[in-house]
Amino acid sequence: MPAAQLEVDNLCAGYGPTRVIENISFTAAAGSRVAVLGRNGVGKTTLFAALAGQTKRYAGTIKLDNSDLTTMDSAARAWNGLGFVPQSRAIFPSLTVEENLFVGLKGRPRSALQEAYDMFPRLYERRANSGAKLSGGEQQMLSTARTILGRPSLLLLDEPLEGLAPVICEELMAAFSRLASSGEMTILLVEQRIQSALEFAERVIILERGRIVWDGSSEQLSRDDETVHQLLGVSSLAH
Amino acid sequence: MQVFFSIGVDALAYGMVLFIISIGLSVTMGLMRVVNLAHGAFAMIGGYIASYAARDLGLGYGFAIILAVIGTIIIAIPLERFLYRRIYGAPELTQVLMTIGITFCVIGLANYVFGPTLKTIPLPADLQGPVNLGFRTIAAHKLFAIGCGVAVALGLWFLIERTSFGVKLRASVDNTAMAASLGVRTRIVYAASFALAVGLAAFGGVIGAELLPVEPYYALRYMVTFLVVVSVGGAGSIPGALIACLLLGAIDTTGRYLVPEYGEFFFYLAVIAIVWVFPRGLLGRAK
Amino acid sequence: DVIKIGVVGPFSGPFAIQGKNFKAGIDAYIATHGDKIGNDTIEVLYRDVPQADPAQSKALAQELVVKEHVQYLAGFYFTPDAMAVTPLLQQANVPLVVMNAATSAIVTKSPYVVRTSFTTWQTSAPMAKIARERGVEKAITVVSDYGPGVDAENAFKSTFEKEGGKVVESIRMPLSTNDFSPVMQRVRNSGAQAVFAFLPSGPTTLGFVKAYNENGLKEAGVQFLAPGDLTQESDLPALGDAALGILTTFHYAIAHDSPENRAFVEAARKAIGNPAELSFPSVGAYDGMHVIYKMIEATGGKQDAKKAVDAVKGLAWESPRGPVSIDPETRHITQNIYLREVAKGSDGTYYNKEIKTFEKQPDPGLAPAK
Amino acid sequence: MSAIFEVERLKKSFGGLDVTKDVSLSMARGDRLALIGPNGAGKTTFVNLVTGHLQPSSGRVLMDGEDISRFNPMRRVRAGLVRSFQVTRLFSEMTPEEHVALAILQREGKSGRMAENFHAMPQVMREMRGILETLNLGALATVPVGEIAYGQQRLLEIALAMALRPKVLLLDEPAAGVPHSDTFLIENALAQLPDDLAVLMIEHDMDLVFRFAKRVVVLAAGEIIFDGSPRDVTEDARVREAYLGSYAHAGSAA
Amino acid sequence: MSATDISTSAAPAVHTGRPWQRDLIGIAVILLAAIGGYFLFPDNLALLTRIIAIMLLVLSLDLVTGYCGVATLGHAALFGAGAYAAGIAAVTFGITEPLSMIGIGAIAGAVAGLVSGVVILRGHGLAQLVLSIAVIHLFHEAANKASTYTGGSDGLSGIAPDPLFGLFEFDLWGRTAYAFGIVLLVLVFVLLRILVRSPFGMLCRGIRQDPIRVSAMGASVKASLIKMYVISGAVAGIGGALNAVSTQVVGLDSLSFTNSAEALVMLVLGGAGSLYGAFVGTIVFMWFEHVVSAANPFHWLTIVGALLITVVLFAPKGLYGTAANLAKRFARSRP
Ligand SMILES: Nc1ncnc2c1ncn2[C@@H]1O[C@H](COP(=O)(O)OP(=O)(O)OP(=O)(O)O)[C@@H](O)[C@H]1O
Ligand SMILES: Nc1ncnc2c1ncn2[C@@H]1O[C@H](COP(=O)(O)OP(=O)(O)OP(=O)(O)O)[C@@H](O)[C@H]1O
Ligand SMILES: CC(C)C[C@H](N)C(=O)O
Ligand SMILES: [Mg+2]
Ligand SMILES: [Mg+2]
Repeated sequence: MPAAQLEVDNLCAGYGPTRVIENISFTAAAGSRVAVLGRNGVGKTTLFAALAGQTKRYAGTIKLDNSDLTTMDSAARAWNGLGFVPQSRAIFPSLTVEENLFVGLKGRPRSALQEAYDMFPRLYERRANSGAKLSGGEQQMLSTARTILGRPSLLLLDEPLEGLAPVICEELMAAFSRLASSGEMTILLVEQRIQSALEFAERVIILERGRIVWDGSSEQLSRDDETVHQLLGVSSLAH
Repeated sequence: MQVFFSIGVDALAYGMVLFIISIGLSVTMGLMRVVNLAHGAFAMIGGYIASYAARDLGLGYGFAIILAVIGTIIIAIPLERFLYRRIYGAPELTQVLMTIGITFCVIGLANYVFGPTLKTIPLPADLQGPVNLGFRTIAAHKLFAIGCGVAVALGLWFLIERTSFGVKLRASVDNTAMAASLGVRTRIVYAASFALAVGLAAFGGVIGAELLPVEPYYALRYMVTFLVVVSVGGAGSIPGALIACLLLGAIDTTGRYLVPEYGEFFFYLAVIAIVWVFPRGLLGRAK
Repeated sequence: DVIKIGVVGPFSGPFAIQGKNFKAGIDAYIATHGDKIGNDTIEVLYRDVPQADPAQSKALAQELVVKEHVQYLAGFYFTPDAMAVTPLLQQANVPLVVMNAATSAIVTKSPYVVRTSFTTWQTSAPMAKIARERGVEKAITVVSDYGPGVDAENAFKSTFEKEGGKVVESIRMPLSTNDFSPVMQRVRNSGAQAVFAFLPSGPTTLGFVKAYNENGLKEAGVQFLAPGDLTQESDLPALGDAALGILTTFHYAIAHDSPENRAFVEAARKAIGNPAELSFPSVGAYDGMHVIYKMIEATGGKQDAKKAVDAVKGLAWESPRGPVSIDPETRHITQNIYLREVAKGSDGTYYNKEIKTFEKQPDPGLAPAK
Repeated sequence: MSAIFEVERLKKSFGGLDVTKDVSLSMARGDRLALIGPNGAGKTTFVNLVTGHLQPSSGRVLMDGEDISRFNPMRRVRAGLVRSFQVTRLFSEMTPEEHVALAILQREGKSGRMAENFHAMPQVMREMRGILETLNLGALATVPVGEIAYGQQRLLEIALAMALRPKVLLLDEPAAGVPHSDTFLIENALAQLPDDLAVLMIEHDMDLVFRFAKRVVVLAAGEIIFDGSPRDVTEDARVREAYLGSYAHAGSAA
Repeated sequence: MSATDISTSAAPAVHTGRPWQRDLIGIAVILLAAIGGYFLFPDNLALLTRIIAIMLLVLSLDLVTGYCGVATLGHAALFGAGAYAAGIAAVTFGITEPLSMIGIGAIAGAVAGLVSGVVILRGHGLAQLVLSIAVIHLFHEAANKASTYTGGSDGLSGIAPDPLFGLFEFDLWGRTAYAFGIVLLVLVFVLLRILVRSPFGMLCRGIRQDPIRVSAMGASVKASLIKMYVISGAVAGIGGALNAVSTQVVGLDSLSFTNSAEALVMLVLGGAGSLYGAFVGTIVFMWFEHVVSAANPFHWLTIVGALLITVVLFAPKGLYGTAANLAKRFARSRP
């Protein structure tokens, strides 16, 4: 499946009675790399979960290329090209690494597992381990690899670098960039390390209290110290 | 020596019957994480259907079994759709409340519809009567139950550990939301496993009816037995359930040979001892 | 006036069938004798205690007395439930007619208790004589390990040994036993010529009887003896051929041949709906109603427990089970105990065929209970 | 300077996998040590072994010269060895206020009291407020933890560790999930810890590591391959290859 | 740091004030309900007393299940131990003074709590449930075997408690027993209320949510749970003894699996983890059962089953739990 365009219109979502996401609208072009930033608790995770169909939606629509995801359940969204790497990693603890990956295959042949092992050789070494017994970083690798195996046309990455060694982070960011620029996937990324996020993304969306408060290119943001300070709480991006 | 073999034979037969009626519960409790106290109710429904088919309609034993399994699944479908689906992932105690409620209803209805008497499922001639083992005799239907138990154990183990359905089922149980986000149609997986569990319950209810006869209170009467063997084995583990059934069958049988008047003490002290050594059950799945 | 009778019994749960038989017996009596005594109308209130639960039994009895103003309490399938109520009777001025509970001691707990059923001692002891008559030297007893089971064991053992036999082994097994194969192996190894068994009526009897056959005891000629609880008529269809030839002693068989019984059975079958469900508690209830009717007649519908009970002391009548009377001393029923054999009728149904009668049996259990 | 915390020849393997191979390490009072290393190197396992959550195959752990290898986790905490968890472990239905108060009460041996209430204990209340304010959690003090964002839960983990007033504090990726903008809160908290407290921090955020640590230990494949100053670690070829990658060149070890 | 000091000084008043007010309201509600029960159902006092006794069992179960997260199907062991101890004290040892009987029941319950606690806490998850089942069966069987003292399956009869304070007789109408029960209940409630608010109560709640975290704070999970089990045993023992005093019989059912399971059902029905939930669950279940089983003694089980299902569907946190949630939500939505 080649990269798809994501169109979110007026999305409101939350947990049970508490609304977290308010009137979010944006479009991510096919093959684009978008960073979603914002301080702690502004609703980044909730936005992704809403796109993936895991939270309650109160209003709004979600479209991926021509398919309207709005009323689909999570599984249907996945089959329509949406891939989600959650912040919590959501490893299946009682499954082995290989079985975890197998679930992500979405019907592709078993041999495709090799793609994941190529990406993270560490996983190959630990392939018979149960998910519960992986180290934090290994879980993170597994979670990412598992979703990518399903060849999504839109990839939602919620802090995928957390807990990974610096070398791996670099490699992984490079891999994400390749996936997007080769036109295989559109990528939305939440990342705490603003520097890395800006290097990766061509466009940035900043959330505050569940709303989009800034939307623009990453160069624009790098030059806009005031916004950075105000919305992200970091004094300056320059060293 | 002969006593030893005698105990062994009885223990094996009893253990296998236990296995066959409880294994469906191991699937619901261990794999679907639903504490399904209504398991006995489904076994009982299977028994009633088989009894009706064999006794009142005069169908063969084999047909009766098939009808019982299919019929019970059909009855269970609306229950899954409207009741069980609401408690997947709910706290265990909530599940207990719901499934006890279902059990009460089923008991009440069975009492109303079929009356409080025992219902038998006539065995075919081949399974009736004793078979001579040389040093003693054993009921033919017990041998049949042993065979069925082995077949069920192997089949289930393969399904759960070796097929893609099994992987998806275990994934859905570990984290339903994430499994769905990876494209697993969790509802269908759940419904199918529920049907499997219910079908196994019905099958066990029919095969085990010689030992645990079908009557309205069946649904609660043997609940404790089912719960104990499944939990001692480690819910969700087929080999665990098998070992637990054989072990507990052996303990129970030995106790009744040697010290029948202290049978309960013997059995439950042994259960405590086993759990003391294996605090999560013999082969409990990691949570 | 309306005279209310409160009946407590297991109307739901595992013993629902026994409660249903209470109701059938009571309905049959009312159907054949009308619900009027003089100007008074009889009204029966039912309260459910599904399993032995004295606290609940007492709470319900209290409510029946205080709130519903019943003049008579009756029913009680389980001994502890009846025991729980006895302390109330004097103050409540209400007689208690026990329609089933079978432990001898209940009648000693209050002078207002009358029993129209049987005791386990009463129905078990004659079996020991039968065993001796049939030439059994060595017997083994196998009973469920609870009050009635222990009563049965003691009754059989003491009588059997008094008659010169020897009980080689006494096995008590937990009530919850499902697989009786090991027990049967022990019976076999004991070398006894007969096994005397007590299990409460219901599902487990099926497994027990099957295990007896499947472990080759029947072939080996070990006689199967039991009080009639084990072959209650409602369990017979399930037991089927496996039960043929089992000898039991009991106070009542549905098949008892007398005009009184035929009339009773007809009425009771109509009352219970499914004829296959009828069994012994119905006759205890039927006769219990008879006693209550007599009490009401004697008191003229006034609430007077002492007078009521005094009126039925020594009362004798022709029950469906045969001639019976209330022992003025113990207030327990004196009755015939019959030896029966499970047989198959010409229509393919199974029944308890009476083959011998022990006349006018009192309750031998009271002496040891005191 | 005498070592407050010593680990001698610790070994652990899972099945066939040697996760910890003969690790020895000691810390002095006031140490600020960063334990870094590739994913799966055995850092968390090390913490689990030391705190008694896992049983080592061999080796000893000493606190203040006392061998605590036979202690269960609880007694080790009482001996002053406290950890935080890599993935937060909190009581989801309880509030931050209750969390911190409970930790304080536990520290003071009052958690078994049955007839009091911490709201009525001014000492506890004051200390609790202070800790929560330090970590900017004051506004959330009475919200059930299950309803607050992950980043703030991470801060609460630190708060709990602070409330226990340990002698040795082991922090397993305290900043994971905390946005860069807020890592300063953690650093503030760490800065307020008593000077004689020894702190070991596992962290993959190198900026934080280099701001925090006076000493860096690198664990790779279950073995210590480097133990030295932050300045030297970027120069070490093995560490660069196994772990740091280009950070060694770009990063500023200031 | 001075800023924080100011904010704390005002805080305790706010926080201690409210819960105590709520508790006073709670006690008032119980007393009102008790008095209402007396006048509305003067002829059902025996049933109401039975409800109180079971309520104590359910409260006790709430302590270990609702507050500590220990799943048990064997809690009647504690209740039955209290009942039998009080009964045997009266019948065999002639201790017929009601308050002493209650005291003996409480002690026996605590001891039974200690024993079951030690056994049950060894297991985890389902294995724990199984241990609890084993415990209740062992207790049951022991009581069955010790028939010289317990009367076995025939029940322990002949318990004749003295009049309370030598004045009030335990009679047919059950007024004394009812009043006695209410006083005991309120007393226990007040003590438990203090307990669950205390640091120890908080610790137990912590254990339920994450025992590993608790031990990482240096607290002993096992010791705390066993402590709670002993307290819980005393409460259940009081319930059992009250039952023995008011019914004057003790049956094996008081030590049965069924009794344990029913207590659990009542607790979940009301909402575990709150003392009020235990009250509500017991009253609703027992009263409902009483009414429907009197209306139709033959098929009432179906209706009770339907009630349980309905509650799960529409009040998944139990009757009280769900109501409390709704109230909270309502309160929140109003600024
Ligand atoms: N299960 C839940 N129930 C109710 N509210 C929740 C729940 N989970 C999160 N929230 C609330 O929703 C808001 C947004 O949380 P979210 O996790 O989306 O933030 P985030 O931007 O991803 O933060 P972080 O950077 O910490 O990951 C927070 O205020 C949080 O308190
Ligand atoms: N119980 C276990 N059984 C088997 N293997 C285990 C177990 N626990 C950990 N491991 C393995 O041991 C290795 C070390 O794990 P550990 O969690 O200590 O790594 P870590 O250094 O903390 O890594 P990270 O930085 O990714 O958190 C990993 O490869 C992990 O898969
Ligand atoms: C044998 C049964 C009819 C006796 C009855 N269960 C009782 O307790 O007395
Ligand atoms: Mg987030
Ligand atoms: Mg780690």
